[in-house]
Amino acid sequence: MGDAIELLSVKSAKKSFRLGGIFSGKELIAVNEVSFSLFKDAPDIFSIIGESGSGKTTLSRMILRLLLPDSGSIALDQVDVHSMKGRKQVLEYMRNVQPIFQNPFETFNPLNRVDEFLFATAKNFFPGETVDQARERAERALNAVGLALSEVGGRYPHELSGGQLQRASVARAIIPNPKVLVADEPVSMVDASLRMSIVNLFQDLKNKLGTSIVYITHDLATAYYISDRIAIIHRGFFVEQGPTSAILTEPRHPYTQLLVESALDPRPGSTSLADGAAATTGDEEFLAIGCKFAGRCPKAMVKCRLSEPPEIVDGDRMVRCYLYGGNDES
Amino acid sequence: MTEEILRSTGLRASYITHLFGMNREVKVVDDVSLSIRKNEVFGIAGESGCGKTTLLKLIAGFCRPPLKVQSGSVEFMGDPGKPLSLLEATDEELYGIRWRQISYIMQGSMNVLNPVRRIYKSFIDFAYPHMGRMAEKDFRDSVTAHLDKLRLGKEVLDSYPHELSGGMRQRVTIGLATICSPSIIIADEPTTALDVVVQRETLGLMKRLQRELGHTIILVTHDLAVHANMADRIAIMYAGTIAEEGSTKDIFEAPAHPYTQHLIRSLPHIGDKERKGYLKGAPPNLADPPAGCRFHPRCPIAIARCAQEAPSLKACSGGTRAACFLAD
Amino acid sequence: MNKKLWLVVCAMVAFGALMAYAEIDPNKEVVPGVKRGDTIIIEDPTGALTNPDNFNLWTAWAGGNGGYSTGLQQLAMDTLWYLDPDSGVPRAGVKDQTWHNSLAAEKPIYNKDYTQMTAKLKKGLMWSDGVEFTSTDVKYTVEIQAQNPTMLFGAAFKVQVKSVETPDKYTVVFNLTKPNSRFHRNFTVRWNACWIMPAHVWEKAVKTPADAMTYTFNPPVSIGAYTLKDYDKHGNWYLWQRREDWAKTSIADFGKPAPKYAMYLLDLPNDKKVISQLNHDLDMIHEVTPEGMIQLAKNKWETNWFQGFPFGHPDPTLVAILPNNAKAPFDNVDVRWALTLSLDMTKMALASYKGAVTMSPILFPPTGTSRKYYFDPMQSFLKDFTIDAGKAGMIKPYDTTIAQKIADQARPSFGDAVPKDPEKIKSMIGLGWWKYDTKAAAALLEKNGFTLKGGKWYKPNGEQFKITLFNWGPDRPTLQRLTTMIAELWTNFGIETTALFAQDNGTNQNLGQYDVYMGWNIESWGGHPDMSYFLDSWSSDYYTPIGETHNGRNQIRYKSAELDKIIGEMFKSDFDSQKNIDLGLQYLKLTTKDLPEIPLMSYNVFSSQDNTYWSGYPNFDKPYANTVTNWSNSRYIFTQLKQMLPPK
Amino acid sequence: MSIRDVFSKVFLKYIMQRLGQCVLVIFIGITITFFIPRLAPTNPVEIKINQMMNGPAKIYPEAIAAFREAMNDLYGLKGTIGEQYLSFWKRFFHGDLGPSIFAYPRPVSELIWRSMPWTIGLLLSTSLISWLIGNLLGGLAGYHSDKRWTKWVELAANCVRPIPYYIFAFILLVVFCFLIPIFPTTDAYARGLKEGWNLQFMLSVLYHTFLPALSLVLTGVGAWLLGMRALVSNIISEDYVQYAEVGGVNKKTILGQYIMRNALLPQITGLGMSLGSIFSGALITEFVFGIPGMGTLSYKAILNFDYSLIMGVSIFSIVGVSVSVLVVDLLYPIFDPRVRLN
Amino acid sequence: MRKAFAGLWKTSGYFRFGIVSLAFAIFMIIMSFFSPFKPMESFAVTPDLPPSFAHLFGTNSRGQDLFWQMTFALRNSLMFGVMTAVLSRIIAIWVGMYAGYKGGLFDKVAMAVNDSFVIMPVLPILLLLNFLLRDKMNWFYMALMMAVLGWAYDARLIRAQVLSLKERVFSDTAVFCGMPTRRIIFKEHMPYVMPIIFATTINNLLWSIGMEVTLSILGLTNINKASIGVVIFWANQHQAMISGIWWWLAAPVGVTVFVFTGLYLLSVALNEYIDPRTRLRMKGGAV
Repeated sequence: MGDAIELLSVKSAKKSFRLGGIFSGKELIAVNEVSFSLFKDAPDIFSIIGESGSGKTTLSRMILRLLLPDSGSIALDQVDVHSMKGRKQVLEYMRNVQPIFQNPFETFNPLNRVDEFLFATAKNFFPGETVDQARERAERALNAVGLALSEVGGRYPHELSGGQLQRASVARAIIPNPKVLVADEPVSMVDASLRMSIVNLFQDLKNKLGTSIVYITHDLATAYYISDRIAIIHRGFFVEQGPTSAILTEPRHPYTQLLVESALDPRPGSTSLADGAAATTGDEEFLAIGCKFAGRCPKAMVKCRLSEPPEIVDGDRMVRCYLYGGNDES
Repeated sequence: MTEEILRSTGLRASYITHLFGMNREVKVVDDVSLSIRKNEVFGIAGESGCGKTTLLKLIAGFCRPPLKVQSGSVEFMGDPGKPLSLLEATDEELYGIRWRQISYIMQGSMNVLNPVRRIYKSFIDFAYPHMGRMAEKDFRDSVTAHLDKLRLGKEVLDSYPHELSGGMRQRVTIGLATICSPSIIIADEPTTALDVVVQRETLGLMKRLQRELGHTIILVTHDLAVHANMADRIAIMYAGTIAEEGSTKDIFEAPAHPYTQHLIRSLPHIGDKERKGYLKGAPPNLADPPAGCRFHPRCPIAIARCAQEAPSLKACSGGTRAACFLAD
Repeated sequence: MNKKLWLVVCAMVAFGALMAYAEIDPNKEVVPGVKRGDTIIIEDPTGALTNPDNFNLWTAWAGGNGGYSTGLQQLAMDTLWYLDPDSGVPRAGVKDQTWHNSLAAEKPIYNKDYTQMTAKLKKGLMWSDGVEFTSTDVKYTVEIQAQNPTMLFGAAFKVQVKSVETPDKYTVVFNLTKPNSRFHRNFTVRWNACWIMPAHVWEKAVKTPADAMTYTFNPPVSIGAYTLKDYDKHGNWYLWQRREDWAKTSIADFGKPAPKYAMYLLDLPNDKKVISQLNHDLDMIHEVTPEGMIQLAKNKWETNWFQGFPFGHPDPTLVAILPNNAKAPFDNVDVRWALTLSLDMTKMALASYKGAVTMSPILFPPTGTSRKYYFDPMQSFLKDFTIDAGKAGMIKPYDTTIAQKIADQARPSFGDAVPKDPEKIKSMIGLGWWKYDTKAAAALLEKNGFTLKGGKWYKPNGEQFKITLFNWGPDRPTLQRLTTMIAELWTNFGIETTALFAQDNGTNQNLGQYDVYMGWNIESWGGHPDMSYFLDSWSSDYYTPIGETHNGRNQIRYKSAELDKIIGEMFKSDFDSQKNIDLGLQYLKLTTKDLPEIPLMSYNVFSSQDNTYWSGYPNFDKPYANTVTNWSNSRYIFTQLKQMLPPK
Repeated sequence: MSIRDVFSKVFLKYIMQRLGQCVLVIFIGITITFFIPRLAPTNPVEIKINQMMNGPAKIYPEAIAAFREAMNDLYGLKGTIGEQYLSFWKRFFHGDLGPSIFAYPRPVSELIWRSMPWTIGLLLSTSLISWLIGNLLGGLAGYHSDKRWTKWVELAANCVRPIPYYIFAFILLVVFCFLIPIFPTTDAYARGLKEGWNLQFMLSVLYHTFLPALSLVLTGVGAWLLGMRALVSNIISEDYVQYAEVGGVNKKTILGQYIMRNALLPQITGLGMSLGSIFSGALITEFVFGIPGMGTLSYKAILNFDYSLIMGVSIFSIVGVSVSVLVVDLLYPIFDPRVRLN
Repeated sequence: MRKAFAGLWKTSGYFRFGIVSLAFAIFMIIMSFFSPFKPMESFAVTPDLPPSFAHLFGTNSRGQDLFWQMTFALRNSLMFGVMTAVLSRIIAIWVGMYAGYKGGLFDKVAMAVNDSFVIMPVLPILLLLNFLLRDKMNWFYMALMMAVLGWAYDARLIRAQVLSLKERVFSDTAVFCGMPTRRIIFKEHMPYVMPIIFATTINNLLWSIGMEVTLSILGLTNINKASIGVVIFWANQHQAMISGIWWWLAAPVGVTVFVFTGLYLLSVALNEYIDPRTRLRMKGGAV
């Protein structure tokens, strides 16, 4: 895989915010030296798993160029997003990278008809084309997600169900034939009965259209269900990364273990609700020195609290934990 | 069969709005009869907009325009032999049972606490009047002790809601709802906005408190995984009606209603990569629900009768009661 | 609403009602310790003062700020002579009642070539601090001002006076720089003059001449019959108290001033002064709108100058239209006449004063003694006066029927107050004015190459003839109405006229960059036919071309060799001589032909008096003084008043 | 919130930032008001000279040049406009606003200090009263929106809201000073009373300023009431209010602590703005009722084209608004605990 | 549109009142074109007549029929108000929306200028400008001046709204639709800003007419041109109040109050209607 050509590469991306406001302000690093790549001609569903406040949304916004990284780089086809200037280059980027947002009811302007967004996308990315051609593109995209223009056309967002909207949102995103879709919690606001239709759709897109998908979620079950590779993000760090099934069935990092343990199994009585480790208590963890998880980690050592553990790479898996190595002197 | 504590019979309610001469009626609860027993966790599952929250409010005796009850009743059997009809009770009667008998955990822990009021003040507002003639100092001590059970330090009392994390806030609202040891706690999506770790922790605390204090929990969530691990009995709601009802075990093992069947089958879990099917279509618009069985337009096994007649709950072989003509 | 709130509101209303109920009670206090029955309350139109603590009315800026007519110049200041604008207080053995030797013992004495003036002073007059008034005071007053040209009379004294000598305590000799038969004007009050300073007070405070500019003269040491008792820090009112030794002031010539206290109120908008007088809280109103006058005149206790229509006291001031004589086309006498003939006096009279006007066809105020000296003698000239109106032929523009027309039209508003006797109407409204003859006016314009297209006049050069008409601003409502009417009349005639109202359009006027403005620059002594009071300023010596700031004289930029000759002779003739009057008539004839300004009417002041607490005010039948309260001459009124309701 | 928190570096930085912004805005505002009158073709000395030539005291032509010179010198009108601007700031930093032109030689600051108490007294009290009444009524009306009386209150407020305040001033003046003359028409207090903090004087001021205050309160109440009502009707559907209602929390507590307390937050910012703007006075009310406040002063300043005084009045107004907005911003965290963190 | 009107008419008393007063205002404006008199022509009718059928609002002391004069006055004042409101809306919308959306340096500079305008003492500056420019002053300049002084606070409100809209997900969607900024601002965001624009327009209209009246009462406007303020000015000049000619003040005050209140209530009713939340609810978007 290492020889493959990188399509989208995130290299040591870092973004920090100022926490708090007037009276107490601390700098916190929302995304810290995160790296991963998607490759050309190897469509892939890459899951990023994290709880709220783990930095996953910041990361997705950086990939989408809605935020620029403080340091490190995000590059599409070797072109850094920082160097993109002007409408033309930005359009070119968006032609390749498109988003799916969390809440389908908020994805579309509630006051405008849903199909307007589809037509606008078709018109803006294929400027020379006629209105009929734009309609055709919209229709094709809708068909690809299992909808038809006759279902969606002329209707306002509230007239459609969450599942329909989320599929329309995917349809809009695939109109310019993007190589990468960035989906941030795409099913968390969708009803249970419709959730699987979206998840299945992603798989179909990967398989049929060859689109790579960055799937960001906190739901381990669906991540396991569809993704090929997975990264666990905790307080800005990728703490574990590798093939999905390996990582979720044999988690190495204590945090991943906690997550897997906490995920409720939908088979009656199969999850122990007995008190586990304490949940996080807000943003303090961000400010910890050393391993951010050390405060809650049942296996924490002294050095965990002193310095950040390094990335330990083992085959196709990476884990950021002293339990699996790391220089004792550092 | 354990003693019944709350019962709704044939409850029908709608939101009625008038806007610039246009009247709209949204039939959000349609003929719901439930019977809730002492000391159980009763789960109500359903998708967004299916009337769960409205049903809960009615059960709590909280009915405000534009919500209007058309028929049916809700009776609270707190005082044996003297059921109180919550929808007809006077303000004083309701005030008498609020928090002492029935408390409520609202959806969205982010916003249910007054942002400009310290946590302790909220305890004073909600619970202190129900504590008899307790001195305020003693009350504070008891709140501190209670919060300790929820693993919240006493500094929380002097904090403002926004200073707490989502999990802490949810635990505060749980503490608020349980401090008076009420007979019934109505919990509306108590863990929906929480992360997995916090969710499990919160549910664990609720379960433990319920065991210790012995109250009834009516738990509403769309997440069947939560029901699977929390509830003793479950009612599945679809578009304002109860589709199926039964013990958790029965529901998960032998769902009778096609909707329930679908829900259970489509649940993914770690270690399972089998491709799941999904239901076509979308839940109906309650302002204009389909005639007959409200599920029939999406039902894979619908027959002609489903479009004309609404089925009522009937006992099925799996041990559940389902509203389906074809269930056995 | 909350019961308590209601109670509070009711209590406040009741409290208010109690405090303000308008009742006649001589014992109520105007200010603590001063009873209403002892006090005369007078309006001063100055407006609230911004510098109420400054009593130095010799500095120029005191003119607008420190206040001068707050009672200060009326009751506390004095100078050598007074000349009443009306007929003066009757005194036994005095023939010329309008003239009063005030601080002086006799009239000014000039040497033969008018290069020296001697003033003899009265003996035994006292300043309010007990020091005697002497020639030193007069000498100091002249010399300190001559050293400060920006003091009010500084420049005048610097230019006109070579030296002042005081041969003895009661004689002052002024050596003049050049012959000047009117030097005494500086010390002769019409409405004010150079007030005499108490040298002993000033010398102490003023160390260098420049100190005189900033010295506030507070508290003012008085040479009049009253001293300052109290005043408002916001400059809204001043309270004066009669001196115990009032007999040692010049006013004693007329008797004892009746009011023990006099209060001047400075900041009364029109509505409020009427309401105040209706509530008997204001005895003398300086000036009110015609409408306010009508309201007040409905009450028996109220008096005014005419004791009825047309109410107002005609000031010796001529309201006129002042064209810019140096700017085309107003430099053309035919245009000025055309502008005159396109004015309808009836409408102007109704619009401005509801008909209560005293009009004048000639450039002199139709008031005081002027009818005798000038208006009657001019009648035959005016009736025969013709102008060459081109196509319309030779026309006689004088119209003697206008007064009757105005009276007829004023009757609906004033009812029977308007007299029916034609002679009386003429004496009130005026003998005549110029015809409303738009045909002749049009002919005059056409004669000069103007053309009428689509109802609008165009100048010979093809531009549209438009006029911007300035007025003196909103504090003189009648003038403002008049201006609006004139603009309307000219616009109807085809000359598009915009009336502009400004407190002051200083720069435009000063630089001569204006068309026409409404106001006055002709004021007479009123009680004396001498014209020097205004005429010297018309000398072409003061002519300034457009674009240069004029020097406060000859604002209309008029140049006439003939007039210069008249002015020159006037300053070489005696004040009281027949020759002076003849020169006046010559001036009137010249300016009728040349019409450098369009005369309109006297500035009528609707002053109104309440007879409840005091009575005996001057009026048309007893014209012993001007009723206008801010003139210094109004001090005479105090001696003629009768207390009606003495407090217990 | 401990003292250390208050003086944390971030807070100081925030204050500095906010102060800097405030100073910048004041600087721009003052600069604009400095240049507007000076770009005009008119100049106060000529107006003054003209006034005196037309006025009762005629000056002699010989004196005019000297006069002009002397006055230009006194009023600081010498030099180019740039030099004047620089010397303005120089004087400004010495706390000197220069002498007034029309009230020469009285300093501008003295004139302002004398007018200020009136304006502040009248407007501060009416602003606060109308804010209190308006918010109270608005809160009640929003909370009891189904009751009949709230509809009337709302209708009244809606009708009063667009009416300019001076219309009320006129109507009140006619009714209570002329038709039923129970209130005085002139002066801000009874003549002869000395200004001071004694009961008699205060009562007199209260009595004399009752009508103007009433006219201002009437219009003020309407605006606050409607604002508050709208805020309350939004807040009433907030989760925490609904939760308190479900929880059977005392109605008074809900109204006071849950609804009003939260709805008041934006109104506090509004109050800051309106308190700031009182420095420019209520011109027509002052004009109609004869109150010697800032409105009257600025009107006079303009009629007399008194550069220095115009500047003085404007500076007070500009600084007043900016500072009160700044103060409200800095105090806001006290009212809204959320701001302390975010 | 018609349905909306009927619905509003049926349910909203404010709307009915507003429409009635708007109709009245329009009637007056139309009547001004049929006036038998010039707006400020003096002594065209008998002075000082109380209201009657011949003279609906009576006649004043200057011999003008107040009804006909008010038709011109209302027309001029409203024209002026609309002109000011439109001009200041152009500035406010442009600055508010671009500053809010673009952010960055443009936002910083725009807001510094904006803050400066917010804190400027409007009345003194207006008085001053009127005083200075009086012979060059006309309605358009005056409207422009008021617009320049009256946009700032509204721009701030609009900016705040745009800032919150920018945070909404559909704005990001619009960006990824490849929409140009202009289209996002005017197509996607405008409907949400409309209620603010609408409410501030009416407020600005009322404010500017009120300012004109203030200036007129002080005699600082062109008092030869009929406007509401000028009618009041002349009534004061003639002491109508104490002369018992109450109708001279009652006409402008009554018309002002009626039309102002009507327009305001109309805006309240319409604003509720054009509020996106209402629109959504009417379409059945949310319960």
